[in-house]
Amino acid sequence: MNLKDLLSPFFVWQRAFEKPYTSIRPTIDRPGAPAYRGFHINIADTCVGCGSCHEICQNHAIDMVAVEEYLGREGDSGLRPRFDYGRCCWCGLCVDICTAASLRMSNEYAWISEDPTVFHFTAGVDDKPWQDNENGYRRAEGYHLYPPKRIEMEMLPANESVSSFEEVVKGYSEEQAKKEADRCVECGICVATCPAHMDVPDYIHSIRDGNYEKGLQLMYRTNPFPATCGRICTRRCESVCPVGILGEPVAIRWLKRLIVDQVDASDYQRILADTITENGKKIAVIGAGPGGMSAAYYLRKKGYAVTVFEAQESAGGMLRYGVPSYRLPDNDLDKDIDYIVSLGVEIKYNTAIGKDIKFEQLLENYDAVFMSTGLSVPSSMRIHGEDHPRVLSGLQVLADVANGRDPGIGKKVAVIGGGNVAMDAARVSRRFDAEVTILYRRRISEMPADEEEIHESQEEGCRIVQQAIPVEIVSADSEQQVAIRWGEAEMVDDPKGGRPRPVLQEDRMHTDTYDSIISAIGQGSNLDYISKEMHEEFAIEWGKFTPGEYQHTTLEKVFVGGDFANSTADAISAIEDGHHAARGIDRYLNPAAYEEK
Amino acid sequence: MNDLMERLQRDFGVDDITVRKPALTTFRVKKDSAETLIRELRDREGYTHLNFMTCIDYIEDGIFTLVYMLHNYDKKLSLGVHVDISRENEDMVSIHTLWAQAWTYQRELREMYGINFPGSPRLEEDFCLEGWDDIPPMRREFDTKEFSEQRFGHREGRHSEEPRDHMKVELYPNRGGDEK
Amino acid sequence: MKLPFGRTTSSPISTGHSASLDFAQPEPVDLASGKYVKLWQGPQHPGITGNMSLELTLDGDTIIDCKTHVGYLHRGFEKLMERRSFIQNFTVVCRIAVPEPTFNEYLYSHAVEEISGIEIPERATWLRTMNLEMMRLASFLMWIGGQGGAFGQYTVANWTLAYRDYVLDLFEEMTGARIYHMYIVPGGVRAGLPDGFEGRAREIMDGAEKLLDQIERVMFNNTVFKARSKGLAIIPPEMIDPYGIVGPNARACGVKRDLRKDEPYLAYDQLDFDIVTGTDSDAYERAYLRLQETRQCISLIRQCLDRMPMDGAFQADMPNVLHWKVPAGETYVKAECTRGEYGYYMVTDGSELVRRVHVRGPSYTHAIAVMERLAVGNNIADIAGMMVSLHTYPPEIER
Amino acid sequence: MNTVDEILDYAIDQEQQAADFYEDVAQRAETAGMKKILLDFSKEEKRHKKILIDVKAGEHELSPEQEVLDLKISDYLVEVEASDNITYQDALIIAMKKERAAHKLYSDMAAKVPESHLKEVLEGLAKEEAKHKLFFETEYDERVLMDN
Repeated sequence: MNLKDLLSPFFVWQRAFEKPYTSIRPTIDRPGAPAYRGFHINIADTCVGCGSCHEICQNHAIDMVAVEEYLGREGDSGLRPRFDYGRCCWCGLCVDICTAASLRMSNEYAWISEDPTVFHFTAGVDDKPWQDNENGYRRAEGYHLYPPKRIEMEMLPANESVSSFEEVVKGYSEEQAKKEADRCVECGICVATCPAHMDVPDYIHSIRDGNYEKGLQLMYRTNPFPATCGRICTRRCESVCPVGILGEPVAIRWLKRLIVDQVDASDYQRILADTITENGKKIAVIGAGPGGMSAAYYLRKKGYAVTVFEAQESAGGMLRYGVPSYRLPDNDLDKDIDYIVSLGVEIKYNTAIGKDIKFEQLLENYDAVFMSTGLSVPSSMRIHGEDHPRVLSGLQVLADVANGRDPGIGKKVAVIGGGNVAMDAARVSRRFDAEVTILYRRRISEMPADEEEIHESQEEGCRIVQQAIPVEIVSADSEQQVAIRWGEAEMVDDPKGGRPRPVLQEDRMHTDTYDSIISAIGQGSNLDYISKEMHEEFAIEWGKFTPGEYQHTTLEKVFVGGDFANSTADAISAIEDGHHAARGIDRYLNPAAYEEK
Repeated sequence: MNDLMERLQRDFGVDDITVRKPALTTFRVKKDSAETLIRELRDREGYTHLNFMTCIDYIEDGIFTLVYMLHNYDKKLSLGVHVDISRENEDMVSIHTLWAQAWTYQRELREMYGINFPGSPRLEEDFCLEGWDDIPPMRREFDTKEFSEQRFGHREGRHSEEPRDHMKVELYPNRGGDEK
Repeated sequence: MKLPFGRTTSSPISTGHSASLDFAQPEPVDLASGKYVKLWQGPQHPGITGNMSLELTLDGDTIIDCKTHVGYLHRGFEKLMERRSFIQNFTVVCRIAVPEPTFNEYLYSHAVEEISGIEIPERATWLRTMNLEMMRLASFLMWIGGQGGAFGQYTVANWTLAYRDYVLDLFEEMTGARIYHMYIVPGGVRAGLPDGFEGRAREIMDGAEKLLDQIERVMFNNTVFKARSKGLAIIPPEMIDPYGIVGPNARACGVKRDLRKDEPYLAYDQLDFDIVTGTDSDAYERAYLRLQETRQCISLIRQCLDRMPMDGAFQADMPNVLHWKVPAGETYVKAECTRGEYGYYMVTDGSELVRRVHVRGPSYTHAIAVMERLAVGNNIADIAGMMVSLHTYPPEIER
Repeated sequence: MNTVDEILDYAIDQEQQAADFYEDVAQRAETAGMKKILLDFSKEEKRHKKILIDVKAGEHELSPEQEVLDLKISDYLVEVEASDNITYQDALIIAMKKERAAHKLYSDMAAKVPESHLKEVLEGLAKEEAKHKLFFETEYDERVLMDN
């Protein structure tokens, strides 16, 4: 024992004069650190109810519960997370995975109650004192639990694509597709938005598993045009994909395409194994577009003898005559159509109803009729000089090209319009080596055309003049040319809502000369094949049908679908219309089977 | 390392030699040579440290793979010795004479997997599970979720919807893929 | 009756396996003879962080038999991990060693990363390193308090436990939580440093340094402490490998092993420090060595603050964790925790779930085989101090 | 037409004539859908008429100051005939043109009279017609110029 060791401990007294560690205030007043993982906050308006928080919670502390006010919002499941604080461990994985960044935590950590059942609440919906707390844990910038960026798609370079009709989008490799498929959070919100309600998360899952046969089966449950839709679908699904809220949406369309590309057409029969038991009933389908063929497929599967009447010499409708082959090659469209035909669907080509066969005859000879003749009549601009021979319609140009005819557009072309037909007409014109100017009344951001199409048309050298209103077509010096007088527009907000309206500025007018002007401002339906008397029977408004449940018209035997019977006017909606009409026709002709349901 | 592995292959018939990383090689040895091999590694090859001893249940193959992790402090190398035994009541040779902590591992493995190590001290004593009357819980067939659901009640008022199913029921009940 | 190790100084240092050691269990005594008393120490007592019992048999005041009983904290983590996804598990593992959750987070993440071939960014390695050293500091502070308390020096216990809370404040700021930080995640870490963190961390390091000086004067230069700890529960070098003794318990008898130096991980090869060793691994030597290592922590944290990049990615590119399949593989990863080699053995089978995780904690042997052996021959009054001097955490035994 | 009442009577009559016109075309229209649209137009005109009757009775005030957006869509379109197989597009063009003409008529008249209540009424009527024109132009913008 030495003296130092005896005395040294008395040093402890020095501490008596130091500031104590403890704080006087009740500890409950001590706020958590700014990034503390305290009680949950959900911005319920931002949340889309994807349920990823529920999925990742290892404690099963989160339920997804219905909150009425959010049901029916586009891209929103109408569910919101409800937290059971009897199970939560405040790990914050729910915050990390939140696709909408709506979920975070406050730095509050004291919630006192004598009743142990109260610690259960729907964040952002039930009123809690910490809902407006600005502090607390949130996912750090640059920290991700799934890849926010999509796998880039390889495209034909613009300088190559512009000189051929080769498909521009090259498609994913299997490896790329697996990586892209990995990004899906499997919430299934896209399923509700997809007009056909395709089993998107399931077929994406099949890609991760490398099981393309399963994927093909899943797709045919709701869509007999997967090769087509895998290329040109308007992909509403991607616009609601929660992964796209903070990053880029999963490339659902390209993944769909991969599945089809991986399966050989000769294997379809074996994989899909559609067995048909004839039921002896006959259905007429008018129009072999996506709507008609979809109805034919699902009707055939139910055992109906289906005859499709098509005015053109090939099936596909707008998919064949309106979509250029660099977006949808013929053999891919044929892959879809051939399979439907292989099931015994009969197509009568070059047979126009109203001309070759009367509509009434169909009503007499068939048990039900499905009409899907779309919008085939180009809208006229109704401006002076429009009947000039150098003014062409976009649809006609596309049909000419599809039929292998020279559209005769010349070398300097103006395209009027901002829809997909306009973009296609423009890009086709580029492939005929024309210099292309697109005149559009509104801004590029308001173009109804697919964003990628707009981008690619620009890549390929089409010049877009936005806010340009055509007012008159005038003759040019040469008969081979035509001039257009157009004025600049200012965008004015519509006080009643709706998209901003362009207003002509008469002091800023221009006149340009072109070899041809391609008008592509919209399409209308052609219902001439329906007799005037029959018109009375249908509720047709603005040239469109408003079908009832199961696509039924006011006429007993008649069902409709496709562009002239819906507001979306795209292939996938037509496909769903056809599918739904098939259900409706089966219910109509075979009601006994549905009685118990 | 290669020399050693060649020798072990020759003398003990080890197989499935896998270099997991520069500092870790694993291999498989027959049960009967395991104790001798491990002793030799300890006494002759400098693998004096038993990092741990554990078991992997390959229920699909009907085997338990026992893993002895040995370390050589001088060479900074580890060896994972795998020994497969049958899941059904097969005994394993005890190594309690090689390391002081080995009997504890063996006692735990008996409790958690039901593996018997004849001769290992205090093998029958409970380790973690006093009064356990179910099957050894680390076996794959023991379902912890089922167990806890039987023992513990559920909170009232818990119910969760799947976004996709909920939307179908609420928004498009008659559409989508038909039931298979 | 054989008393294996008495209060003697140890023989010259030699590592490697000694065949001369006898692992035989003590013979049972005849309790009915009335000569002996059976006494339960624990499961609640100051010697241990967590719950554990020693079943002691006494002959007078002298312990003649000791059996360790664990299981009070068994929650079956290894089993639970087999039914949780790779991301979910990282929130579970921290609970395996309450005072040092971070080592579990790091090793679990590292094992997953190693099998998946994920390389974490440099900034994440530094943030992890600092996090681990902060953890070591907090854990040692708690331990010092325990060691003081076990010998009646509750003043020191109060100082260190309170000061530990300042370190926990830093954790709270950096990670969002005080104890279960869940900061080190497969792929990196969850965030960079918050604004102003560096300044506050340095302040707390300065205070800790001062505190350790005070503790040295009050606790270590203390007749009572010395009298009770010197010569207590000596671990001779020949016991090291046969008993699997690691960390400060081994270093205190001159075994120069420290994974941070021997098999450097994270940023340790870029940090300046030396392995601290002692000569006689008795309770005092071990305690003093830990005090030195606590000081070393402060230096390492400062070095991390000096050298770590303050910008850049702190997470590797990750797959979607909701359906993350880790390729089939097997690995054993380890790190030097306050108590020595802490390890995660992981086997994966290519599915979305881990096939097997075995957590190797140093307490597994320190608290059972070593404890049972060293306790024998000691006075009942010293058992708490002896337990603390081995620095064991029961939950890592039971997992 | 020199007094306010005379002007209003004239305007009311004009609205009635427009309503009659649409009804007449509707009778002749070949398709049921077209009939319905034209009858809707007719109803719209009758609504306009009702507003003017209310103005005359002092129950409603015209507001000559209000700003009405002029989309100028109808200004550059060709004149179309109200034939039996009239299309939706053409029906809208006729409607827009009619409202445009009315607007022009009242504006011109207002320009010719000095500051007075009468002038205010004429200006108010012009604004009212501009609103009607906007209604049809907006319809045209939405339904016909979908892709443009």
